[in-house]
Amino acid sequence: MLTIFHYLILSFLLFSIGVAGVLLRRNIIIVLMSLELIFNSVNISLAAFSYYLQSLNGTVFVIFNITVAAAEVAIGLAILVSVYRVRKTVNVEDLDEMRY
Amino acid sequence: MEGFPIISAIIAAPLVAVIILLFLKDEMLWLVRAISVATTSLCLVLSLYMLWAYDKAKGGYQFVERIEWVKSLGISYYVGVDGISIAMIVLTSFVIFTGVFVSWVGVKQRVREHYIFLLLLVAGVFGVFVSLDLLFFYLFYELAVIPMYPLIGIWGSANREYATMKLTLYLSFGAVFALLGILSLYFVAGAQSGVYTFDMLAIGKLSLERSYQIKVFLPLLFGFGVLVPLAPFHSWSPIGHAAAPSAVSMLHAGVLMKLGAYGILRIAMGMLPAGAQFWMPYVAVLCLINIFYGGLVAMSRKDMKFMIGYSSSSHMGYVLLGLATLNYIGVNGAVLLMFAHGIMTALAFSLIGFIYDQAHTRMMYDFSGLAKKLPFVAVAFAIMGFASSGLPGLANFVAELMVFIGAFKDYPFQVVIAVFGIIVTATYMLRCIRDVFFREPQDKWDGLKDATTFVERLPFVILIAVLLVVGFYPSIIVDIINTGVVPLVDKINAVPHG
Amino acid sequence: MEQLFFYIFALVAVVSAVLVVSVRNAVHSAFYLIICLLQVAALFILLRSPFLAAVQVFIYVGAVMVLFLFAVMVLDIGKEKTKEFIHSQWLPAVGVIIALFVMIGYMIKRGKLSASLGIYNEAALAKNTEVIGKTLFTQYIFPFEVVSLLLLVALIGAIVLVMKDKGRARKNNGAGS
Amino acid sequence: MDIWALLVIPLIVSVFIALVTRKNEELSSYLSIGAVVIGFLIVLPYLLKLPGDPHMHPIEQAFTWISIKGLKIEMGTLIDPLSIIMLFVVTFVGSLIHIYSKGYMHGDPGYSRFFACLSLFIFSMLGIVLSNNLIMIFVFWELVGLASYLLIGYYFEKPSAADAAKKAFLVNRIGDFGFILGIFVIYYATGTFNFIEVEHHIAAGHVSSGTLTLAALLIFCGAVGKSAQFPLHVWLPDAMEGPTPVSALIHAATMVAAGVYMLARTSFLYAAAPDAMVIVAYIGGFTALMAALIALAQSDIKRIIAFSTLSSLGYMVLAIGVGGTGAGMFYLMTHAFFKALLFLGAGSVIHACHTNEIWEMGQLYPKMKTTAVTFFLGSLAMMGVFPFSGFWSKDEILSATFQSGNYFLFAMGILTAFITAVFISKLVVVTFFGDKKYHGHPHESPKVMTIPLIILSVFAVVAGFAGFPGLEPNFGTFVHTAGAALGEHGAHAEHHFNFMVASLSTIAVLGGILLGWSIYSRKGMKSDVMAERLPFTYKFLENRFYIDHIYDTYFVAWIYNGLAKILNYIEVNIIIIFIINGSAYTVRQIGKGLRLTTTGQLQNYAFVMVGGVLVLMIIFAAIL
Repeated sequence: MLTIFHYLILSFLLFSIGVAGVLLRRNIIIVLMSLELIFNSVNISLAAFSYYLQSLNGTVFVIFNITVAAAEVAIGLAILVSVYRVRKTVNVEDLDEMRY
Repeated sequence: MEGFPIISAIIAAPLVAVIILLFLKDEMLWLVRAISVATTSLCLVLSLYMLWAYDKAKGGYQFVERIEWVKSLGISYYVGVDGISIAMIVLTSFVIFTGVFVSWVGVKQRVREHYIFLLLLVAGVFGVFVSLDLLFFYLFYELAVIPMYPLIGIWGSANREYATMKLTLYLSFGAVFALLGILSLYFVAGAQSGVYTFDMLAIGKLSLERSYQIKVFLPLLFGFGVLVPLAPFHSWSPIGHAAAPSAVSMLHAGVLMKLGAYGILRIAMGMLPAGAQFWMPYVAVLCLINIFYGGLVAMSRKDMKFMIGYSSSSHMGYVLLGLATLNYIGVNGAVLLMFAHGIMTALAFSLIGFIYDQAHTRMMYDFSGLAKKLPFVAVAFAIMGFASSGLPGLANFVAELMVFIGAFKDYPFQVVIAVFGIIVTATYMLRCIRDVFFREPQDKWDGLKDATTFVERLPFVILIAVLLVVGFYPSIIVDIINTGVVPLVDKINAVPHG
Repeated sequence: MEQLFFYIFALVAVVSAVLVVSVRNAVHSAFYLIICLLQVAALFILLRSPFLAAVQVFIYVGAVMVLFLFAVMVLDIGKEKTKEFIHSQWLPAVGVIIALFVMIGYMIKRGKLSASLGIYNEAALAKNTEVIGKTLFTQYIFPFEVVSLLLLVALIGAIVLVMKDKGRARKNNGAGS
Repeated sequence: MDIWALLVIPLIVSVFIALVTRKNEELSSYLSIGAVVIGFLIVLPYLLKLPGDPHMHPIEQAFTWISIKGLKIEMGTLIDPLSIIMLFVVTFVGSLIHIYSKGYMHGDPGYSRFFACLSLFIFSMLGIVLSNNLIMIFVFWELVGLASYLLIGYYFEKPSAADAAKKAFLVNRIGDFGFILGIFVIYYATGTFNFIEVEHHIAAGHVSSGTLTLAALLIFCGAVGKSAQFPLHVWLPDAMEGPTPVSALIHAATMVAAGVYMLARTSFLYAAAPDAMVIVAYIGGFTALMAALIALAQSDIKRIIAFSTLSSLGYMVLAIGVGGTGAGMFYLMTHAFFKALLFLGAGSVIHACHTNEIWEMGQLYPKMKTTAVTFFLGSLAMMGVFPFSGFWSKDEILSATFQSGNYFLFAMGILTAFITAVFISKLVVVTFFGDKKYHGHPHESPKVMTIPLIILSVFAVVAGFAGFPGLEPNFGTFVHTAGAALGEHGAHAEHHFNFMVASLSTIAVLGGILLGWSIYSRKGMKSDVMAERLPFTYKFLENRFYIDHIYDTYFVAWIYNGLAKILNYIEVNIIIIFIINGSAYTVRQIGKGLRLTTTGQLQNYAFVMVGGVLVLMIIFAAIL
């Protein structure tokens, strides 16, 4: 029998992997992809809660999440492209203009 | 004039002038100055009228106006004057009136903006002296402090950025403590009486618990003390004086520093009699640092403005000593000294500014023999110097005498030091006169011009006249101060010692 | 049966997720991410939300990932060297990640469902799309509108950001000629 | 009312000259002279009535100056024999000196300013004399200081004059420091400032003797400053930087006498505080002797007279100290005549020779006979030769000292008389009779200068007879009755002509004259013989016991360059730089340190964020 814990554990695995990607990778595109992973892990747990609690809120939230994620990616990549035009790099560690 | 809101008119006149000036063009120099002169002379006339019309027999607060502002919080626009306030308002009127003329001569750039800030500042000062509502008191207090920042920062001389930053930070720092005390009073008094109000008189009528009074007196003393300036929080003041343009130095030393002493007198002492009883003896000790230390530091300064700056903090020590006596004579003397010192120091800064604007130096050793070139300025400066060193016939003497007589009973040791401080004052003042005005004239100062025109001479003449009139016939103002001091001192002494 | 599917999907998702963050080639990463996202869509079906699964596939796999691939192509990113591939803060980061992992696991283990159940049981969810649509356009109409506005803003924003500054370019040209 | 006019007219004239007639020098001088002469005319009737009514009741007029709860200060006048005599001295000598100044200052660029200051001075001096209370006397006391500051610093372009003016004012201030404290002590002991009321309180025994001694000594400080007693005598010789009439008016006849007058005015206090009196007497005696010794080694004509003035003032203070108030006042009056005469004579000489050095004069007698004769008469009076005025007044002081039983002080007095005779003879001999050493053509001064000299010389000769022992009422009785309320102060107060004392002093004086004459009348003397014979003593005396030097190097330097510099160092370096700017610096440094956390590395922030979440989770887990 599948319980909510199965989904939650999967979700937290994906979440951790996503966090690892965000914290460890230098390539900004990969970082963005890792963010998508995190989004998805959250979406899984939302959907799981929605199902197991027999409520629709989680599902609706997932829809909004996906929309926001799409917007985020659009803007994120746009910024990325314009940054790349100037700096010719996607290495996050090089993008430290806003330093002290 | 019955029913005419004189006090509001005094506060509003500069504000209205500010608004008019905002709409003028920079090129309309003549109009800008005319409006400023008209406004300030209106203030002067009104304040002198109050001095004359105040009913000394009746005493108390007169010309009272009250408009509810925020009823739910107990805030109201509540103004009125007693003897002490009138003395301070007359002082302010004289200083700003002459200050406008001094700026006329001294300020050549951004004249319009200069007058706008000056008048804004003065509106704040007037407001402080007449407010009977704690919140309005604080608002006006800040209004008086803030314009200092641009005034020194834009029109100041050497080191002005540093000076204005330091001054503003210091004063805001002090103001925060004062606000703390004021809010605490509001809440505690409200809790005790059940009516939350910022009305000073209403709070003053409550007899707050002694231990509370002692506690809350301290932030108020410190907050206003920074502005006095109470040593060792005085270092903003000399540099502020030194960097500020003449008219601002005049207002700063002549009036702003008095705001602090007035705050201590009106709020701290007036509303917390037991606190005053507890703390003022300590103030009597601290003020010695002001007097003695300030005096000796002034002695070692070669920059005239710094010298006067430290001397101001030294003189404010006498004011604090007078306040600390908590008796009629001493407190009367302190208030009179606030008045006299305000006029004297305004004269000092206007004179130094007059010389500096031409010579572009204020160092004593750069000058000599100016009395030949600038006889009028030399005479005025000498009168200022003698006033500062407490020569009879000038207002400061009377005030210092009263402070000493008042303080001698309880604080003989302090009086000995304080009288010695007068010698110190005389020393550096006379040395300055000797270095700058006496000895052989130098060729390099042949280009200096004496004050000859009406506009140049008017401020000096007025300030000297006030010093002399009060010096010869002090009753003209002492009588009215006395009506304000007596109830205050009575209230403090009515509290049982514990 | 359902369990078996769950484990397959989960395993593939986790493995591909690990690959997403670990391979050096960004194009590969993108493809692994697509695989991962497809597994998530499958999981949505297991959770009786075919609508979500469809949305997931359309938007994520169809739109978002295409954007990613475009970006990767446009930016012309090759394979990275090992030195450049891991961030310099990796040591503390790994520590934090492990701690986070342990902590979340502990929290999940401690947690239990205590909320009361809602009305959308298995039967109600049979008409999944319809139910969601009704909810979305009644109860959540305001957030829905806000989100649509957000999307619009994102659209315009993306265009503005990526668009070359024509005006300045022309001026520069003018100055040059 | 006339008394108020007496006080106010000089003030009005002074202000009027300063504001209106500044440009018209002639008018200014006439106004100023007129003011003081009118003053003299107002005083004269009082003076003439005085011998007929020596026990006159004091006339007091006062108005309230300050009145607040707990304090009332009056301004008022007190007319009694003491003040009448002093008024006479001030207005009479003042008038002559004003007239003399008109000639002496002729052609000076600051002519009007000079007369404005003179009138201001007369105003202040009359204020002191007329005061009926301590605050008022202090007020005018300070104004006298101001006027003397202005007059000493008259040639303000000269650095030495500017310094001397400052020094005079400040040294006086130090004395006033004690004076005002003494006033406070009296006020808190008696509750009033009024002389007569204070006297009543003290007579009634309301004040403890300790308080009285303290008050007496503190008030004496004021006199020490103004009357230039040791250790505050240093300003007086320097004050000779002023024009000569100023030296005559201020530093001989009036201002320095104000201290003595004030002591006489408060003599009831000293009578009640015998401990204080001893100190007063010793300071007076010591000053007299010290100044006489210093005068021996001076060569500037004005300085010699200045030190003789110091010596005379010492005498007067000594007189007060031994209880001889009348004697002191008597000496004050005669001294005013002969010292003004000497100064004006010296001025005449300086006017002629354009130098102050007596060794650059000599043989002036044939050139300026009037000056020489009057100067000679003044010198005899100064030395106290029978029957000149100085003899009578000095004798009264010496006999008072003798009667007080303090023979040490008496010996000091006799010794001083001897030394005075030596240096005055030296002065006269070298200036008028010695070898011709002057340059140019000295000539007699104009009439406007010599007539005052002649008038003064008459008084210098005859004024002493006011204290003639057989005379009734005698001068001493006038002054005594000044403190009528208290009655007689004690046994010291009564003076009788003491033949032994008179002969001793006469022997001393004649001996001094002989010695001085024999040394300095030798031909071919270029400079002081004493400098060759007794070089160390001479050096020591010439440098005035090194007292100025000690003050300059130790006290003044210590305060100016020591204490003030140290405090300034503390102010600048510790308070401003260390504490104030230091706290600002600390905040800024902390800010700088925290700024480093802004690495600009996106993932660092993410790392901190995750770490924060972790911490929150741990807290959450721990709480639940």
